[in-house]
Amino acid sequence: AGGGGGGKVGIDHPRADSDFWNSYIKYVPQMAGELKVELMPATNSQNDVAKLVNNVQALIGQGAKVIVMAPQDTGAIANTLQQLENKKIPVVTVDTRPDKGKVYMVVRADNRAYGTKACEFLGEKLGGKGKVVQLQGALSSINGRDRSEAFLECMQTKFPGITVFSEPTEWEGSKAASMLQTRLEQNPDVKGVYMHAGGVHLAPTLQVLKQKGLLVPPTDPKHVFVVSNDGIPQEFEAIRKGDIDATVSQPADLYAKYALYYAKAAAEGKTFKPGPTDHGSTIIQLPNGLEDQLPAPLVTKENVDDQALWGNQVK
Amino acid sequence: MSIHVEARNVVKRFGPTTALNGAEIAIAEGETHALVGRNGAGKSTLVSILTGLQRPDAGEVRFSGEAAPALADRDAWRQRVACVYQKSTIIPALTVAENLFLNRQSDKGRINWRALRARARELLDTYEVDVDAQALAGDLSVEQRQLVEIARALSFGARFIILDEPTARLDGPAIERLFARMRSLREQGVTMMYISHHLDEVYQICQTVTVFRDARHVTTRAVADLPHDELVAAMTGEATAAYESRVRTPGDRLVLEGTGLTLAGRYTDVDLSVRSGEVVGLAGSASSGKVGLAETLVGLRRADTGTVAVNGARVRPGDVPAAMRAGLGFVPEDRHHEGFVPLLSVGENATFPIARKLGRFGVVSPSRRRAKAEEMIESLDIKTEGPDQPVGDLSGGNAQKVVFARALVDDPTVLVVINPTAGVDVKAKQALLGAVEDAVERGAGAVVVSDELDDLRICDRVLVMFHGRVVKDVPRGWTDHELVAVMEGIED
Amino acid sequence: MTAPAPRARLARFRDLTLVPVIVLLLVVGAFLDPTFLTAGNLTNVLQQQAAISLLVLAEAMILIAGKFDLSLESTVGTAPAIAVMLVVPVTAGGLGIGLPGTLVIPLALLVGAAIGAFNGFLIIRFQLSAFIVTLAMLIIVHGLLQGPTEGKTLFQLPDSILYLGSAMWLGLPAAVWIAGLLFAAGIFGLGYLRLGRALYAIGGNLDAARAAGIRVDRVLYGVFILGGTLAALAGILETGRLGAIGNNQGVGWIFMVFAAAVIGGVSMDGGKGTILGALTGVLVIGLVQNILTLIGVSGFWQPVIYGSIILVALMISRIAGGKAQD
Amino acid sequence: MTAPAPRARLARFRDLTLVPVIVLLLVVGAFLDPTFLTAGNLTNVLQQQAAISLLVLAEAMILIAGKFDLSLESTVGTAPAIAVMLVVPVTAGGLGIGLPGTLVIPLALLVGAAIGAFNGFLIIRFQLSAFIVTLAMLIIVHGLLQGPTEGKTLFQLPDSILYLGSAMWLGLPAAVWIAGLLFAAGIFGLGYLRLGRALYAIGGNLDAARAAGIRVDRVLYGVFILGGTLAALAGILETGRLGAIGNNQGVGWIFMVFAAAVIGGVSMDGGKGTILGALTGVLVIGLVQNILTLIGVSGFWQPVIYGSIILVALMISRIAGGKAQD
Ligand SMILES: Nc1ncnc2c1ncn2[C@@H]1O[C@H](COP(=O)(O)OP(=O)(O)OP(=O)(O)O)[C@@H](O)[C@H]1O
Ligand SMILES: Nc1ncnc2c1ncn2[C@@H]1O[C@H](COP(=O)(O)OP(=O)(O)OP(=O)(O)O)[C@@H](O)[C@H]1O
Ligand SMILES: [Mg+2]
Ligand SMILES: [Mg+2]
Repeated sequence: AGGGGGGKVGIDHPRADSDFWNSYIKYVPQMAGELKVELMPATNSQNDVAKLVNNVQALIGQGAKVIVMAPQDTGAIANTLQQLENKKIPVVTVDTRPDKGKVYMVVRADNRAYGTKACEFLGEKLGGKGKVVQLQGALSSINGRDRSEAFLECMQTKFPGITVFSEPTEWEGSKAASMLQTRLEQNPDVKGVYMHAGGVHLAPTLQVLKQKGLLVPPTDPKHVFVVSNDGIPQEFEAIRKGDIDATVSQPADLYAKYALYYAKAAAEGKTFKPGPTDHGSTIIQLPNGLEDQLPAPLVTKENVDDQALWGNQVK
Repeated sequence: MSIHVEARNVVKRFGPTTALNGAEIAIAEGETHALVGRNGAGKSTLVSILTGLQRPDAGEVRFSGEAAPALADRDAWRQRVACVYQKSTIIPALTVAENLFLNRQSDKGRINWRALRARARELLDTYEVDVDAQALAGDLSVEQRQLVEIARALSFGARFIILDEPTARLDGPAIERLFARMRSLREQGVTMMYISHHLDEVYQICQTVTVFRDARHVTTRAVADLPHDELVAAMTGEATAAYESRVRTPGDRLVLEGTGLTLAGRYTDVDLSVRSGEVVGLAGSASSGKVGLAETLVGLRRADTGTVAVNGARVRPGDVPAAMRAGLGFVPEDRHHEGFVPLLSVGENATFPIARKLGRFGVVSPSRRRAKAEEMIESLDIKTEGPDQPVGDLSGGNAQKVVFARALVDDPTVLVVINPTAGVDVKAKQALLGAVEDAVERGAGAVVVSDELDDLRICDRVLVMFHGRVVKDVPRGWTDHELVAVMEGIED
Repeated sequence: MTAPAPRARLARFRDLTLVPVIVLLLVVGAFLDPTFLTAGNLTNVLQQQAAISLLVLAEAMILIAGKFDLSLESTVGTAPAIAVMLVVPVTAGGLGIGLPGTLVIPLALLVGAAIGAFNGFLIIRFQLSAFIVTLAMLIIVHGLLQGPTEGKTLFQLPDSILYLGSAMWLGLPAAVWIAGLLFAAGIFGLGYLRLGRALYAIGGNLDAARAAGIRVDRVLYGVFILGGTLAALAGILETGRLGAIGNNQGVGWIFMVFAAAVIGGVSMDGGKGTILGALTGVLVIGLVQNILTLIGVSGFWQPVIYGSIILVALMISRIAGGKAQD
Repeated sequence: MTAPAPRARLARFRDLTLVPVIVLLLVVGAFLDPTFLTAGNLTNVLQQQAAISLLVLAEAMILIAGKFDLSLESTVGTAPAIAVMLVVPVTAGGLGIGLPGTLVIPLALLVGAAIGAFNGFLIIRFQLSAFIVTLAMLIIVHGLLQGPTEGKTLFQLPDSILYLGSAMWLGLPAAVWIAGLLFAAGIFGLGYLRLGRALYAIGGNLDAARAAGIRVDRVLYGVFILGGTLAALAGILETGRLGAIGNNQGVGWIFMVFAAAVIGGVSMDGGKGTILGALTGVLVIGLVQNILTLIGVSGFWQPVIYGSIILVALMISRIAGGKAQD
C-alpha cells in the first residue's frame, strides 16, 4: 500500500510515437510522486484500441481500482467502459471523450478550440483573404477531426475570403512534405499553413519552405504564416527564430497532473460538479460524465518564453 | 480387332509453337502400342489430350467409338484412362498412401487413415513396390517415386493405360519388373500406350508402333515388321547409322584423381583415377552411390574423408567454382534441377562458367557471349531460334544439349557427365555421346555415370559400384549380360 | 497391428513443436506475475485472441493451398461496417437503406465472402500475383470503410451484431467457443475430409492435383471465399468485444497472422502445415502479448522483444522441423 | 549480322509495358491541372520519389535473386537515427558517445549494411523463410529506433546528414541525381555485369546457379547487404528532405515498394524483371500520388482510387507481359 488511500491506479498510455505523448508519459510518474498516487506499471496500447482493451483487462486482473486511459478511438471503447462500470471501477480519460459509456472525468483540452484559435490567428494575419494549407493528422482520430472541422467552420464563417486546402497526412512527415510541396507548386500564393501536429509536421514544413525560399521573416511579403499544434520545445525554438508564428500548447503536464488528481479523487470516493475549478479551467457536464476543459494557450513570439508553458520545462 | 482409343486430326498450339498438327493415333483393343518420336515431337502433348487434361484446338478423341467425356468430368476420364505422366505428379509433402489415393481417400465423409494405409500397403504389395506406405513421398528416391506413380496408375482398374517414359529413371531389374507387370496386364486384356526413347524396349514389350515427327503422324506399323534402322529413319526423317564408339589410346597424364573418398551413407573408401584421353564409366544399380561419388568429384558435395585432385592439384572440397577453375566441366544428374535456368537464354546458360572471360572488370560483353554461344549451338547442333531464346522453351533433348554446352564451354580437361542421355532421343543421344568423345580426343579425360549400357559403351573401362564400393574395374569389350551381372552383385 | 513409420510419426509431432514453447511461456509467466496463471487472465488471453485466431485459420488454409491473402485484415473492419451501414439510419452513420437489423450478421458474412470471391476472381481467373492483388485489395477494402464513414467510428450498432462478441456461454466468452469450434472443424476438415486434403494437394503440386481430378479452380475459389467469410466473422466478434467499429479495426493484424501461422509450421510455399500447428502459433503470440502487458515492459522496447521472440520461435520450429523453410 | 530473334525483342519491350501508362498519366494530369506539366512540379515528383525509389531498386534486386526483404522500410528510419544518436550530444537525444559529426553518413550506411547482413545471415545460414524473418526484423529494427529515442523525433541533426537530401545540383535536387545515377548503375549492373546476371541465375534456379559455379551464398549476402545500404541511403535522403527523423520515417513504405516493383514487371518468384521496369513502376506510383494531391481527391477515398490504379496497372502488365504472374 502506497501513500494515498483508495487503491491502485492503472494507467494505459495511448502511443509512444509522438513527442506530445512522450512528454505526457514522462510527466506521469513525476506527478504521481507529487500527488502520492499508488501507480501500477503503465501499459501502452500503441494507438490500437484492441490492445487498449486487452491492457485494461490485464490491469483489472492485477487489481487496479481506477483506470486512466486515453482511447484514440472513442467509439470502440464503449464495451470496455460498460464492463468497468459493472465492476464499479471509475475511469478517467485523457485527451479524448468517449462517445458512449460512463466516465468519471474527461481531462481534455478543447480540440475544437485549437482549430478555431489557429483559424483566427491565420485569418487576421492574412487579412481575411488568400490561401492556406491545413496539414491534417489521421482522419480516423477524433482530435484530428475536431481540429479540422473547427478550423474549416471558422474559416467559412469568419474568413470566407480564404481558400483552405486540406491534406490528410496520416501523421506522416513524408506525406506532409510531399503534399505541401505539391500544393505550393500549384498555388505559389499560399500564405498560411496550419499543422495539426508539430511533432511530425514541423521539420518537413520548414524544409519545404526553406527549399522554396519562403523561410523569411514576417516582415517580408513572401512570408508564409505557420501555426502549429502541440507546444513542444522545437516549436518554441522555431517561434523564437521567426520560422513559424504560433502554436497551440497542448498541456501535456496538466494532462498528466489532472488525470492522476482525478484518479486519486475517484479512488477516495470524491465527487465533482460542473463549474469553474481552482486551476483556471471549467468542468462541463457530458451525457456520460464530466469533463474538465484545461486551458490550451496560443503561444506566439510574445509569450513564447513563459516558463509556465510545459514546453519550456522539458530538458 | 476393334479400335479401343482413337485420336483424329488433333491440333494443339502453344502460342507460336504447334505441338500437334493434325496428329492421329488408333490403338486396338488389348494391344500395347508404342508411340515414339524425337524430343518435342508432341508425344506428351497427345498424352495430356488423351487423358483429358487439355482440350485440343481441333480434332477429337474417341474411346471405343464413343466421343470423349467433357473435360470437367474427371471421373469419367479416369474410368477410361489411367496415366503415368512424364512429369512427376507426386506430391512430396504427403505420404505415399495419400499420394496413391489422392482425391479418392474415401468414398465420402471422413477419411479412415488406418484403412487407407492398409489399402495402400495392399496395393504396393500387389505391384511389388518396396516402399513404406507411411513415408513422405518427398523422402523417396526418384526411382521409388516412379514406382509409386506406376502403382497408382495401374490401381484405377482402367482398361487403357498410358505410360509416358516410365523407364527413363528406372534401372534394369525395375524395368524388368515393370515389363512383367505390363505383360500380365495385357493378358488380362488391358490396352496400353507406351512412350520411350529406348527403342529396344519397344521391341521387347509392344506389338504396334506409331511414329510422330514434327507434330504429325508419320507411320503406324506392326513392331515385328519394322526393322530398327527403319524405325529410326521414320523418327528422324533420314537414314541414321547406329552409334559406333571410337577407339583410342589413353594418354599417361592423370587428369582426375579421387583418393580414399568416403561419404557416410553414400559411398565408402573409393579410389578413382582418370587419364587424359580416357573415358571411365561409373555403373551400378539403384543406390550404388555412383551419383553421390560423381557429385563429390565436381564439388557439388563434400566427402567426409578423402581428396579430389584435378590435373594434379588438390581441389577444395565442396567448391564448384574451384573445381571448374581447375579445369573441370560437368553435366549434373537432373537437368531441370541443376542443369539450367529456364528463363535465361541459351547463350547465357551456356556461358556461365566462362563469364569472367567474356569481358573485363566484371562486365560481360553481350556480343562476345553471343559469338561464343553461336559457336556452341553450331558444334552441338542445338535446335533453337538463336542464342537469345530462353532455355525453358526448348525441348528436353535440346535443353540437355545446352547443359552439355555449359560443361564444354571452357574446354575442360576433365569432363564428368551424369546420366547424359536421360530422356533424350536417338539422334540427340548420338550427338551428346559424340560430344564427350570429341572432348576426349582433344585430350580431356571423362567420367560417364549412367545406368544405360549404350552410354557406357564409349568407356575405355567401367568401374562398377555396389552398395557404395567399387567392386570391379571392367575393361572394354564387356557384354551386356556380364556388366549387368556385376552391377546386380550376382558375380564378382 | 502396424507401428507407424518413424518419419510419419515425426511429422505428426512436428505440428507440436511449439508446445514446449507454450509450456515455457506458462512457467515464465507464472513466475513473473501471480495474476498470470489465474483462470480469469487465461480466459482473457483466449478471448483477446479469438478474433485474430479466425484470421490465422483462414490464412493457414489459404497458405496450405499455395496462395496468399493480405486483404483479410481490412475485411475485419469493412465487412461488419458495411453491414451495419446498410442497416442503421443515416443519423447513426448509415447509408439510408435501412435493411432489417436482424440481417446484419448474414450481411457482414456476405460482404466478407464477396471480397474473398473478388480476390479469387483476380488471382485465379486473371492469374495475377496473389501477393500484389491482395495488397491492392488491402488498401481498397480499407478505403471502402474509410470512404463512407469519413473516418468516423460507428457506435450505434444493432444489438444482434454485438451479441456474439460479448456474450458468455457456460462461463466462457462465446467468441472463445466459436473460435474453438471452428478450429476443431478446421483440424477435422483438413485432416479427414477429401476437400481438406485437396488443399494440400493443390498447394503441393497444382498440376498433380488437377491430374488427380481435383477441381482446382473451384476449390481455390472456395478457399478465398471461406477466408473472406472467416475474416468477416472475426470482425463481428471484434465488433462485439469493442462495442463499436473504429476505422482501424483489424488494421495491422496481418503481420501477426502470418507470424502465428508460420511459427506454427505452415509453409509460405504451400502444401505444408496443419491447423493445429497454426493454433499453437496463435497461442504463443497471445501469451507473449499478455506477459509483456502484465510485466509492463516499456512500450518503446516491446517491438524488439516481440520480434525477437518470433525469430526464436521460428528457429525452434526450424530446428525441430529439420527442413529448410520456404 | 544476326537480327535478334522475335522472342528476345518482345522480352525487351516487356520492361516498358508501363510506358503507355506513364504517357496516359501525363496527358490526364495535364488535362486535370495546369500546374502538373510544369518543370517545377515534375521535379517535385522526382524529388518526392527519390528516397522510395532507392528502396524499390534494392527490393527489385532482392526479388530478382529470389528472396524477399520487408525490413527495408524500418532501416529507412533506424539507420540514420542510430548514426545521428552516435554523434549528437545527450541533450539532443544522443547516446552520449559523441563520434565526430562528419562520420554520420558512413555510420548510417554501415548500420544499414549490418541490418542487411543480419537478414542474410538468418535467411542464408539458418535457411529460414525470408518473408517471416524480415517481417520480424521489420518489427525489431523499428523498435531499435523507438527504444532509444523513446518515441521522440530527432530534431537536432548534424548538417552533413541534411545536405544530400536538401541540396540542389545543377538545378535539380541532389537526391534526384543520386537516385538517377544509382538506377543507371543498377540497369547496367544487372544487364551487363557478371554479378548482376548471377542474380537472375540464382533467382531463376538456385541449384543450377550453384552448379554453374556461381558462389550463391556470397552473392546473396551481397544483395542483402547492398539492400540494407540502399535503404540507409534512402533514409539519409529522406532525413534531408524532412529536416528531422520522426519515429515513423519509412513506416508503411514497403507496400508501395512492392507495388512499384511488381507493376514494373519484377516477379515475386525470382529470376524475372528489370531495374528499368522497376523504375517505370516508381514513376507510375509517384505520378498517381501527385495527381491525386493536385486535384484534391478526398482523403477518405484516396486509398480506393489508389489501390484500383495498382490493380489496373497490374492487369496491363499482365496482358502486355502475356504470362501468368507468380
Ligand atoms: N505448356 C506448354 N507451353 C508451351 N509449349 C509447350 C507446352 N507443352 C509443350 N510445349 C511444346 O510443344 C512441343 C511438343 O512437346 P511435347 O512435350 O509434347 O514433346 P514430347 O514429344 O513429349 O518430347 P519429349 O520426348 O522430350 O518428352 C514442344 O516444342 C514443347 O516445347
Ligand atoms: N539427398 C539424399 N539424402 C540422403 N540420402 C540420399 C540422398 N540421395 C540419395 N541418398 C541415398 O544414398 C545412397 C546412394 O545414392 P546415389 O544417388 O549416390 O546412388 P546411385 O547409384 O546414383 O543410385 P541411382 O542409380 O538409383 O540414382 C542411396 O541409399 C540413396 O537412397
Ligand atoms: Mg514428353
Ligand atoms: Mg541417383
